[in-house]
Amino acid sequence: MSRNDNLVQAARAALDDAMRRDPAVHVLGEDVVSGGPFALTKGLADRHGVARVRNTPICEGAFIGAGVGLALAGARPFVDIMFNDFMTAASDQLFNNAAKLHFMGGGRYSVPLTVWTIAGAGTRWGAHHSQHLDGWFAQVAGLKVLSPTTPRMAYASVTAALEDPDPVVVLVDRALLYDRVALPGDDGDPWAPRTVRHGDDVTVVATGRLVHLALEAAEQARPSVEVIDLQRIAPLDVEPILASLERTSRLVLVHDEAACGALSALVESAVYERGFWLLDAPIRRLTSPATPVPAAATLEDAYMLTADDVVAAVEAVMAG
Amino acid sequence: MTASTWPRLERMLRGRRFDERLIDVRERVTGVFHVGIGQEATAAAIAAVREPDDVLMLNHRSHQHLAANGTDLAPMFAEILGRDLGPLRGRGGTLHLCDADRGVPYTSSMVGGGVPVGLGVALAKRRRGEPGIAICCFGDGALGEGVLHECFNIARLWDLPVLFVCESNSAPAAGQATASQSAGALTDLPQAHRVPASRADATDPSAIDDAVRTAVAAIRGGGGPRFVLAQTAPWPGNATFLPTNPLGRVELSRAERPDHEWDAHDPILNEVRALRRDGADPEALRALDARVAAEVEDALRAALDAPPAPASVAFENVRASA
Amino acid sequence: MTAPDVTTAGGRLDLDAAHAQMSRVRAFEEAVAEGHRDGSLPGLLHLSMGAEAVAVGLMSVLDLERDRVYSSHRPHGHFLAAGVDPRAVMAELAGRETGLCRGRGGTMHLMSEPVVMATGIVGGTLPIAVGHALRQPPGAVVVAIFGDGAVQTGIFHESLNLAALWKVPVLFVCENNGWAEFSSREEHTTVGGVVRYGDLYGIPAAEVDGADVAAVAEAAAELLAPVRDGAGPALLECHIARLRPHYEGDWREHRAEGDPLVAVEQALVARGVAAEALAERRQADVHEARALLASVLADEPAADPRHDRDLVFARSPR
Amino acid sequence: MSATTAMRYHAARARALFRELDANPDILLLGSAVSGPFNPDMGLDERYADRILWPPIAEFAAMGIATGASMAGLRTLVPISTSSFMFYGWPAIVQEASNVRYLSAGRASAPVVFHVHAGHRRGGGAQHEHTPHAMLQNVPGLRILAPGTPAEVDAAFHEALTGGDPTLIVDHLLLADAEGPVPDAPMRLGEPNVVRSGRGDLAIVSYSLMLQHALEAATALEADGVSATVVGVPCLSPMPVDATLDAIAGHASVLFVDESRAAGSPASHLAAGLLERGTGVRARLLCTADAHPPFAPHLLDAIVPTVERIAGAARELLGLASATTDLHRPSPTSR
Repeated sequence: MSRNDNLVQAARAALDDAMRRDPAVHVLGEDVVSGGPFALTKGLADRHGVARVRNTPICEGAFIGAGVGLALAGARPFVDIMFNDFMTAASDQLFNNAAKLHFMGGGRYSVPLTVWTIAGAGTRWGAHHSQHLDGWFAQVAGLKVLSPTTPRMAYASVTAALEDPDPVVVLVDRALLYDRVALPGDDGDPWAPRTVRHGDDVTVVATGRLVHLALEAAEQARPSVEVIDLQRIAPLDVEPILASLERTSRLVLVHDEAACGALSALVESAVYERGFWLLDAPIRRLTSPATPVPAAATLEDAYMLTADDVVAAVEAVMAG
Repeated sequence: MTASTWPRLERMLRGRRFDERLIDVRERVTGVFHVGIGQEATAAAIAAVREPDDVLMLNHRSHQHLAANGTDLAPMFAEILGRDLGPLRGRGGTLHLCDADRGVPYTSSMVGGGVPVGLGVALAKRRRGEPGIAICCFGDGALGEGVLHECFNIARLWDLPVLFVCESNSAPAAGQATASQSAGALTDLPQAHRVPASRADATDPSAIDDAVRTAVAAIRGGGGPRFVLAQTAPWPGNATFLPTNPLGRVELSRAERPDHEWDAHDPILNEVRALRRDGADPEALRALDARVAAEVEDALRAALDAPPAPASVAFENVRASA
Repeated sequence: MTAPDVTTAGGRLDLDAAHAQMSRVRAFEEAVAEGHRDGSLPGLLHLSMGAEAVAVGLMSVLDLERDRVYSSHRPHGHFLAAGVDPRAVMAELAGRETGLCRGRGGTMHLMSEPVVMATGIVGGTLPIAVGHALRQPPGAVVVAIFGDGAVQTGIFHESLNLAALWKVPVLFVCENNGWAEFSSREEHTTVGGVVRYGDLYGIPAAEVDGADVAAVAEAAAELLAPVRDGAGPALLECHIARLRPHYEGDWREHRAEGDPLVAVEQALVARGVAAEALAERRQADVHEARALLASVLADEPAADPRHDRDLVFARSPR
Repeated sequence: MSATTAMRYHAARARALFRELDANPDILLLGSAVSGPFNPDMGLDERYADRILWPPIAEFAAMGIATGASMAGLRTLVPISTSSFMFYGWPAIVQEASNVRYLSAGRASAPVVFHVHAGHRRGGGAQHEHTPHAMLQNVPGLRILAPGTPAEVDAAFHEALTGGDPTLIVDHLLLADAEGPVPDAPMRLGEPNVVRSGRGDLAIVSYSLMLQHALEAATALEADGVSATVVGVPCLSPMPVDATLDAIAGHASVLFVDESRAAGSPASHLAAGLLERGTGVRARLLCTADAHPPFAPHLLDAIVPTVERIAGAARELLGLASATTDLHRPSPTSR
């Protein structure tokens, strides 16, 4: 990847390098030969041949299933699901097969499948193209989920996913697709949560676009704010959060998903159970409202969390 | 829609002029949108046979259907522009346009997602002895989804009053129906489940009109489901991610003096040619076009002037009870 | 049954050896049914009695080193006919650590080579077989076995279309027993035959009496030749009888004719084999299968729950 | 309190379904596996054959059709014997049924009812013993009812078949023989249901089968001198978090028990609510371990909240027992 690649270009470079290194890497998806709607796979078919970069009809169940078969046959498939909303049509193959085969086979088989998808509101596309469903994937034992927030981490996440023996969903926030902003720890481990801003009063844990939003809020808020980029949605690792709470003892969780059944509820109950005595104030949780995503600009803007929301939460948690 | 000497042409022009003006203001559209340019004849054919008790399940390419059906154009523009005047007050946008008073309760933009729902409405009507059929519209891409086959099978098994309309703008490829469908022809798919299927050149308004009329008559006569393949030529403006209008506004004069190769496949120009052959006065045709264009202009003006809905609207209609 | 032996891709089918294999498969499932009734083999069990000729006939024409097979929720016959160790399969059904999948998978999730996996979801393995075939070395094929209930699912059509589009070496084999779970085929579709769907996608298809092991072997061999040469997928419909209810313990009584064991025994007797010898073999196999179950229950260690955690991922994240 | 009759769970379910079928001729069933494969047959097919259609195995189509029919005057009930079979029809329940009211500005609604048997039924294995309701709790517009007593299942069928929203009834095969009083007039499920009142030292909150396990554990805890309150939360969406927390206010310790995995489970949502109140109550979450349901029964017992494990967790919470090195105490991070 080159220094000023945006997130999609960096991910494409990682995929290209992996295909050059390992002939077992295959790409499947709708319109991947021409590059797809976000140009993620542009040029790969010309360089690596249409045998390894295959267009599919619109049948998500079938081509995620085909990815599982390729993985069982020793390939390393990279399947592009245009929007995580369309994962509903592939849920049987993803939840019932990809996630379970290692276990159901007594540990003797693995499914090195990578699924790339895009989540999140912000482009006025309405209820079927703007959801954030990472909370679902955290539900299913056997799935790993990475959510890179910078170009370099997108390169590292795609590379790590393609080398991993288990099914990995790389879920990228739509708002970051063409973003170039780097963050501290970009050369670190894509599997581990990272501290992107040190502070002493409040710990803010965020994912996706909200990491950048939290940093913006941290500049405006009076208290000294520490920001942690979760990076790995599943299986969840709360150790770094507990370590941070040793110092700040106040926690704000920021996540782009409806409140009930959300990933943030999991983080909160995990911290509560194992770090209750570290807390000086109740944890604050910022999530999207429990409604479908509206399309109109004014309504969608009201639906989405803003930096001001984070500032308000940080100052409220300081008040105890 | 006022009584018109040429209702079919007016239905098509409403859709065409709407989409052309929408592309003109494309930067004002706050999200993705699709247009139905080139597919207006199928919409007009369906609108002509639709009865008040029928349900119409559309998809993400719905403007030409709603316009042909007589839906008020101002709320349509407003919804696409995210304004309060829209049927969903901006919550749905172009992907979820609806008109409950004209048989479109809601619209799904999941490929094939609305088709089984249409079958369910048909099932309820038949069991409750109520009039009405379901008309399910989808693109040829949807035939890759297994749910379409599940629906062909069940519609035939339970003899449901359903018209499947496949609007295909794809060309056959390598001896297959399309690049992504290995069957010999798209009509083979419903026929494999014993659903009678016909194919019509939907660039010729009278051809697709006959095919739809024949199929709907058989369904209303209790003959069970039917499938009509409406084949059109791909319109160049859809090549880019958001539609543009590379061929410019279609003046009716291009019926005699085509500017582009695609003009031979334009259903509106073909209709004008047919009407001119039957002695239609060109002045009267221009007057009709001008009236429709004025209606579209007023509608666009009203939509652009409409305010965005208050944020509280985003929380309405989520549940029946709190 | 005229042709005593069948010249197949895998060489001449030895009818007597076929009977021996079919008898062992039937005996294994008789013992399993008894184990389920007396509570020693719990769980949701779907037996394949009535499909033995398809399993044995099919495996006799496959290259069990390079070809791969994907099974359904009636998997026992496929795994045993492919030579998977019966003790490991029985231990898996009994939830033992030495089971084929260490007690984690059970009857609906057996996994091995060459039969890669069974499934608990109707049609679940069809797209996986298509994907696997993309990576098969030249000349090797993947066989996807499914019941006629799967034919009405969307995933069946998505998979056939994909296989035909990509011209992958898959032989789709339908065990058509005329039932889907608890209702007959007519209640599920107006389309009786399955072969018709091969024509739909331009896939060569044939149907055969699934109770006749030689006919199954011959039909499979004929369809497999072009598949091995890269001509794309093929579809074989085997008409069979379902001799047991949908699952063991189902209260709906269920009887049907067309037992493949009876068919192959009649063919052998017609060629001079003593009927008593065949009956003795059947009896001996049932005895052996009961002994196998008893010894597994007595000697194999129960699966150890402590390993569950580290079986979720192949590489546990830090 | 209206007059009640003591009944078994499966009998209460049959009576409720037959009552609703008789009350409304427009109720149509797509399939008849309401009692599920292992439970005593309720005679549904014989009594109401003309009110049942049996679709082929095509869940996306069947669930979509039921959605459409419910928009046009029929009351459709789709019995799906095993909850994981819903994944094939996931778009129908998540993208279509739950969105119809919102995407029609209230002009249309789809009060379809999906009925599944979820949770650990033993011997089903990894693809037959799911708890998908935890995921669906995150779908706006969908009502989820998870009855745990005969009275609650009676009310669930009434509310689902007369309410205005698409509803998922999460049933459980192993609840069939649970006994309890069933009122003549169906109770309301939108509120927490206190099924046992204790002195105030411990409250156990749960739903579905785990509610029965909690009652058994409460009885066992009497021997330790503990008088536990047991509260059921039959409505998982919209979940009455505040009303439930009010119902257990004043209890020194609270144990939330849930058969789902902890990640995003109904129990973790309740625990989060309790935490946000910052009342300093000692609380604990007991969920199924972050692992697949193994086929072998004794393996399954190693990962699920059994009666013993619930009682053990309660003793631990009350300081009556040291923290057991119970390997399968679920923690959200798997090692």
